[in-house]
Amino acid sequence: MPELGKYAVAVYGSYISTLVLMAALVVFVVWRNAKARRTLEQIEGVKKHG
Amino acid sequence: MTLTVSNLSVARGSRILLEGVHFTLAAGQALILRGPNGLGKTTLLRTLAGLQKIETGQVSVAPETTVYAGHADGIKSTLTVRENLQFWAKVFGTRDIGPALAAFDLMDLIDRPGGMLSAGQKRRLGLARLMVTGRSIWMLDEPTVSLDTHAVDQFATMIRRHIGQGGCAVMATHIDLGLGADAQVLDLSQFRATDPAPQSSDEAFL
Amino acid sequence: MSLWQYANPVKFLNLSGKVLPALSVLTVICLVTGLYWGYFVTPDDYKQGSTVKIIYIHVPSALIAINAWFMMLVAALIWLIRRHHVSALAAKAASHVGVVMTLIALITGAFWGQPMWGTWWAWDPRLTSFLILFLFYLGYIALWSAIEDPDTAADLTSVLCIVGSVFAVLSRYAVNFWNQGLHQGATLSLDKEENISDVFYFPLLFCIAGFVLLFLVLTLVGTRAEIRNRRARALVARERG
Amino acid sequence: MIALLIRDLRLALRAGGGFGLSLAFFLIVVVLIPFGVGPEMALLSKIAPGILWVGALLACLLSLDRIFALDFEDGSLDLLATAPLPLEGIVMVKALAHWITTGLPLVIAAPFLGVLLGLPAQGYVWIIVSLALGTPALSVIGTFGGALTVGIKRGGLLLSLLVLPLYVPTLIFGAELARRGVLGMDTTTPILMLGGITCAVGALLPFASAAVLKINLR
Repeated sequence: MPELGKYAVAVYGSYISTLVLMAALVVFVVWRNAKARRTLEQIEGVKKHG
Repeated sequence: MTLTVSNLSVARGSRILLEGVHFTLAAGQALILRGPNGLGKTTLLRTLAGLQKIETGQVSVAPETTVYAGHADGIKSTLTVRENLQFWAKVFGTRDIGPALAAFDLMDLIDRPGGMLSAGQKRRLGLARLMVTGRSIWMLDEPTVSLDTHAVDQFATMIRRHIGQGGCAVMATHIDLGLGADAQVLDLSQFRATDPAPQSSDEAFL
Repeated sequence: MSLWQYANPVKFLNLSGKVLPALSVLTVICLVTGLYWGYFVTPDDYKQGSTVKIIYIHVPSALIAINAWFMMLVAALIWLIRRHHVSALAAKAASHVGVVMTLIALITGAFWGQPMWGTWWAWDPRLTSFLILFLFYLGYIALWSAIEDPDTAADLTSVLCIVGSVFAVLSRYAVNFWNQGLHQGATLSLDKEENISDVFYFPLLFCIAGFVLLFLVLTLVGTRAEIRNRRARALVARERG
Repeated sequence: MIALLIRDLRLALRAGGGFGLSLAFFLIVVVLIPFGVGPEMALLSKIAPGILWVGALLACLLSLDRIFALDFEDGSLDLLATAPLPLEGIVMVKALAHWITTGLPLVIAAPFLGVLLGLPAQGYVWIIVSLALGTPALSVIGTFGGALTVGIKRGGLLLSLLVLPLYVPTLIFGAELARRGVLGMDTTTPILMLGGITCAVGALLPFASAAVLKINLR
């Protein structure tokens, strides 16, 4: 690990908050897509049987 | 002045309600739309009045010659009957509100604020508005709601006079106005969209 | 063959489905390389010390924040002029990525500003402009979610996006006039010689590429979700009829 | 058009029209600020132009949702849209009526509230000038916001969220003009910018407002 010196708070803070936000964004987008896919498959499945 | 509608489809939200609607209305005629609730009578009238998009088909009439009266009368509760009516007269570039007031017995109420009117009086004022617009084709959505028999008679007289002067009226109503041969009746059930096709904008996704 | 054929939702789904796996892998490679290189390999700056490492997320996220809005503007114009549904939905998907990127740029900026300028926040023109951009994103997203009819929502948000863009530029100018700030000039520019040194430059390029790719991937996935939602809606409408 | 203007003004003046409400709101905001920041006249007179501008802006915001919502609810908007008036004209008249009933009273009231904040003597003219020049832009932008949210139930909060970022340039130049005027600095740039914004917004935004209104009515 590189030595961050007196600026550790700033660098860690930036990276951690970025990772958290980015992870949240990715999870949100992927989850939304998965939900949409499930809903759609359900509807299309219903249509095929009915 | 004729109103020709051919192969018209109308939609509410993302659903087509009526398709292939066609009729011709000559000057001095009235058309009465019939059909169960939710069929699309209001949507058709709004489309004819130019308030909603035409999905497909043609309407031969310019929106500048039509006037629409819907469920809401657009009456301001803090303005008096006279002010309400005079406003619309000015907007449509006409002057005389006397005949319109007389036709619906509104003379006695002339200085009463709109908020103090009963539902039937409001409706009478809303119908009187049609007369001050000076336009020839009237689109009326359930015009007789909350009118008593006397007021319905007044309304029928007004319609008769209007079409007698060469005007047209398209209205959705279940009441027989005694218009006789001047009125066609159109049952809209025959135009109910058979394939419950989605609005054209949804098609891209199917 | 025209580019516009991919404006067809089904074709778009097929094509984006094919491209996405490779694009995702490339995104991860770029991001990991750039961030590892930047974080572990590069030395500290002689003036700014280790805080220079923040540049690898601050600059790319700020870049995306602005360009996502720009993309939304183009998409809005395409929707209003050519009525391609994918365009409007892509703008919606991009706004979700854009708002988070704006937030990241603001937060990393605050973390960087604290040791360098001695304050978490300053009403500096650049910072203020980004804050205003953030508000524009919020309004845009709120308007999308407030309107039920998808086409009406697309129309209204597109107009808002165009009007908002004009006002965003105006705000930028106004804010510049209002306060000459602390923030340094643009880090990367094509016409200036005194860019940052190569040591920081190359990992930064990787990070920018990674962020751009990430934006693309997330926007594509988001657009796919929107298309699926619209399709589900259209099918339900047809079933009910 | 004139008939519509007269009607809107009359509606605003009659009971329930909300006329005077924003004026009272403006008063309260200005009175509350000293409670928040302390009674030091030196500080208050320094921030007085800013307070007056932010107060005027908030008071203006308060009445925006009435511009179209009332007409939309009682059906008049449908009837107006089918009347022989261009929608752009309707929008402009609505903005003008809003300015006359909200903006103009704020401009007139601002100097009196300036007394409460210890506004320096040379500042009164500039407060009036900057508000008179800037509030029309606030009304026009607000009308756009109102047209955008007319079909949305409980759209008031959303309206604020959409309109406030659009208010930023006007606020900056308006408050800057007043501030510079108070300090006796050169006011050319902000006065030109503020006037420019008002003219440009008044000339172009009604088209956007009419377009979104049309979308919302269909």
